[in-house]
Amino acid sequence: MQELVHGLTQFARMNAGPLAFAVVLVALLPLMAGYLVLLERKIMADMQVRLGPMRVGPHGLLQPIADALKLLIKEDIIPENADLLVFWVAPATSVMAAMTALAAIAFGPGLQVARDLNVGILFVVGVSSLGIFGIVLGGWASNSHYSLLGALRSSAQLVSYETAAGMAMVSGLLLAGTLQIRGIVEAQRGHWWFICYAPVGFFTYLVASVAETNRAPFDLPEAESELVAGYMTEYSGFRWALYFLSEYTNMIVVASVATTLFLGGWLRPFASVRWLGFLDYLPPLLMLAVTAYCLVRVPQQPVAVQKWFLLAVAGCCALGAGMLAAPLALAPAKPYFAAVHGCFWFLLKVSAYIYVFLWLRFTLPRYRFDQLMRLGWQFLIPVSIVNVLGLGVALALADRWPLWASLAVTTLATLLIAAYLVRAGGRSTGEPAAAGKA
Amino acid sequence: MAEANKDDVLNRGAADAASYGTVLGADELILNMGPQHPATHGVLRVKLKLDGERVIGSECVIGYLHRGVEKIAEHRSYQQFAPYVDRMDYVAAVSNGLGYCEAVEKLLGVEAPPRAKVIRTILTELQRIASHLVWLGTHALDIGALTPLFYCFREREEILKIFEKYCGARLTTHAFRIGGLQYDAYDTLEKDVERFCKDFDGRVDEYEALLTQNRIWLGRTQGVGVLTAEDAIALGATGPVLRASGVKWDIRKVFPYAAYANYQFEIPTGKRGDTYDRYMVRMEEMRQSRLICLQAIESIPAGPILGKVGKVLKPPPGEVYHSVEAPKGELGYYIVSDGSVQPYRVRIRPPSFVNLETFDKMVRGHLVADVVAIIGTLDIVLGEVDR
Amino acid sequence: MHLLDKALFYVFAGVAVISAVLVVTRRNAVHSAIFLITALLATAGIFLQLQAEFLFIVQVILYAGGIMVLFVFVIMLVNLDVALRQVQFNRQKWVAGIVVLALAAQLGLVIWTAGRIPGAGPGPNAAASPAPAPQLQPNAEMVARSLFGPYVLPLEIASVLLLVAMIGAVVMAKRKV
Amino acid sequence: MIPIGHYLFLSLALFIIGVIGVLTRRNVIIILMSIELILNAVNINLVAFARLFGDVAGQVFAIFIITDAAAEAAVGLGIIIAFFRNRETVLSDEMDMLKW
Repeated sequence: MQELVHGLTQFARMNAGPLAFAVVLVALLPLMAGYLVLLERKIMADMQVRLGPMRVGPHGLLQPIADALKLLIKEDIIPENADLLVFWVAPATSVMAAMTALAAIAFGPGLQVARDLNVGILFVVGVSSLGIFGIVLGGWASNSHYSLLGALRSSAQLVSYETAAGMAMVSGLLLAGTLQIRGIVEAQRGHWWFICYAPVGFFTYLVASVAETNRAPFDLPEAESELVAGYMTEYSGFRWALYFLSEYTNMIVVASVATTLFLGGWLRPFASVRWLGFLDYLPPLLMLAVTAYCLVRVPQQPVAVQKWFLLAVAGCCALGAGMLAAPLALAPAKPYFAAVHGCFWFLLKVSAYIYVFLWLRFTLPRYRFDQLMRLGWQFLIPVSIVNVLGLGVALALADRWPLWASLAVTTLATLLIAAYLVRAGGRSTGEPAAAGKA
Repeated sequence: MAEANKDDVLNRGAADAASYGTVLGADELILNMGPQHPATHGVLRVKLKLDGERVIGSECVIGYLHRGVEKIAEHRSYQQFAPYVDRMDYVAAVSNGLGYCEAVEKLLGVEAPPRAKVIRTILTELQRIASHLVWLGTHALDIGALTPLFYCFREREEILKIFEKYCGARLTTHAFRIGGLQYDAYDTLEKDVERFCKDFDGRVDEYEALLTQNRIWLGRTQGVGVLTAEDAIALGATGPVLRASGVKWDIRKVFPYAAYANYQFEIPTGKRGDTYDRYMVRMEEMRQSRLICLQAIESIPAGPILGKVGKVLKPPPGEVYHSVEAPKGELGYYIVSDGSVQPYRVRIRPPSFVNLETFDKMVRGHLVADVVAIIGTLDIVLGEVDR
Repeated sequence: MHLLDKALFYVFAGVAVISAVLVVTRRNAVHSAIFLITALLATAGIFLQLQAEFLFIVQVILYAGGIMVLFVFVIMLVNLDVALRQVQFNRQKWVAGIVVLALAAQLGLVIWTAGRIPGAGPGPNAAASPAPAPQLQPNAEMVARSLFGPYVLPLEIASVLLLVAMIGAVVMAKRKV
Repeated sequence: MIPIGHYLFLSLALFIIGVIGVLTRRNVIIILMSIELILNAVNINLVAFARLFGDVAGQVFAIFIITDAAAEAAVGLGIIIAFFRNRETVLSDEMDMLKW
């Protein structure tokens, strides 16, 4: 027993950094998800000519906290004849899968909870694919038609688009030549980002990841106007909040995977170009600008509490600016440069990716289930497979031709095939009644 | 490639299973939509007979909002009943009021003065735009497009502001009186309407930019809920639902009322009678309504606003049917008078109710998701269906 | 670290065995499926502990994330409330149990004694663990090299098998054959 | 490293539980799941020996077994669906017709 305790302490001492990071991540994640929701609402409001939440805190900055409190103290309703065990386990499964996947993501060099496994990026995908059980089982356990239909739709959708996402990821992995997250990112240091080499792969991953996170226009499982709330219909209070949390965590996860694979991970733009080094000064300056903006807004706040809160926000930003500036200015902080700035760039890219998600949601109508399946199976999967084949050919040809030429040729070929598929799909959607009979 | 194949096997099976639905065709599933459902636009209850996700039969259960409007009429004087009709189609109260007032005027044998007629026309056409805006916003929302709703309500707000300035109420306006108008047009009415019309053309283009050419929107609406012209006529559909099937029938043209005879406007029609055509028809109708408004404000005749009607209305015994082209279709009032101050019987032909008859025809063979689109495209208001 | 390794193994093994027992004893097929998932994930943990990282992820993605989703799907499709109330075990259960226990005893004895027979392979009673095993790192590369090297023919046959299974499943599940 | 026997016994336990499931349960789906358990037990053996001998071949064979399990599950569940559609049962001892 003593030996075991000793072993555990040994383990803790050896992995203090990752463990601390894990604790921080788990503690911050609900907050991050909450503020992601606020951000979503704000962006949505901006696109829809309104203001969004403005009441709680300045510009509604405290809204997520109020929402979380509301959810926590809400009555927990369990439907009659629900399968209790499964009903309880399901949302937890969703969250656990999402969080475990997040643990394997590197937010910066070394900023990773899990050991950088030999199969790093696959681990993320594999574990996050387990989240599907939370959805299916939750829908089944609720003992409701809407929930079950939502759950079945959801699982079919996830499984279908996972294939496309997987194939899209393969295109990035082919270029990197490794599964290790660090290796993938570093492979993009000397080159352009992989998005330039495999634009089709990036695009297919973008579409598939939207579908995998059940976001609009693929949000059929929770299509409000049809299935009320899909698999979450019967959930309320904290358990519902868990589903919500897992959905937003999944968004962060897929955005992180895309960033790692296609957008250069934690590298700043043009990491190997020497004369663009001044870009390193951008992050602290940006943070300083936010600080200044907050300070300017302080006198305009009507209530003292809001003033203090805005000051606190300004302080946080200033602290961030300082942290970002320190490795540039102070010698003893130099070793942390990569981690701090890497984290900044990584989060920036993740935010940009998530912004595209939100943008799509507010612009596009929703697919119908059969259309969604057709898109997945008849367009996305063939295109992504052709893309992988093309990329393989391009890399094989790269010995003889310049890489850009072979890539251009194969990408063009892939796009041609994609265009053909779009036209063929258009013909088959032209007769929806016939398609419906399948 | 082995990996990919492996995935294919798994996924193929799952996808197939999903498309076969939940019950494997072993028996039919009855799904109850509503009366508390986000997409049934109020308290419509639809019992769907499903085979998997495919609808093989439907039954609309109505009456959850029944208030006995027609019966109430028998115990109110003619003027007293006027506000009640506002509460039928509550997103197009002005049109309801117009129909009722004109019906009673016909019964009395009086006519509203020209100025009243023109102002009535302006307000009714604004109301048509407002009603179509509500329809567009909610219809798009049902199909999953969030943003048009807010754009639509932005413009609707302008119209409601004009109503508010005119009569003080925004929704249930009770804007007209039997025999003409109670209030004259306020000073800047023309200017307000003109400003609205000037902006509005670009705004409709904005909605169309979001939806008309959108692949997903096309996929969700084209070929969904097809209603042939014969079916539409046989089932008594009117309004945009009928016109989208290719029948050029508009009360404003066929039996002109108010001041419509004076204005130039087109009646948009569709070809296939699907949800997309109904969408296009309504979009074009908004543009046409705007044109009518612009023509009308150019020359509002001067003169009195109330015709020769007494304080107490006692129409001679008899009966009258008068219908107007409400935003949803033909809104008819059949009023029987026994010579007393109260109508003997008022029968209302609500366009929503009649159009709802076509629902079952449209919905058969479609998926559950299309049910939502079809309810939306019918543009029903349950206050009017149930009365 | 050695001890932690051991603890991990026993935890995973315990979870796997308990879940496996629950798989075959639960009345409700959905519960069985959940426990099978748990058992599979515990096995995946053991793979990780055995330095088979690639296999670990294959187990998670394909077994737990793929095959089991299919299972859960089918269970939900054919889930009959009637099935819950029926007798869950067949008539031969006692005979079967005895036969299986005999089999277990036999196999267990073989494993137990294997170490004692000289040259018959490793066992729990083997005097010492064999020489420290060579590293299996980097695992994904090694697996890939042997999959596409010496085992490329079996790999292709496996793909054909999958193709056949795919066609078979589609034909089977079709509404009208 | 943990002695190989421990892995063997774990594998044996899972194998035996799987066999019991196959032989005694009536629900075909659970029988299929028990078969998955058996395959899984075999995988543990293969991987444990791969580690012991430092040879990756064991893992390669485990991958083939998982492939096989995928194929088996797809076809097996397809059969169950087809059967259920015709007979509305998933009990093995009611599957007593050679054709329908």
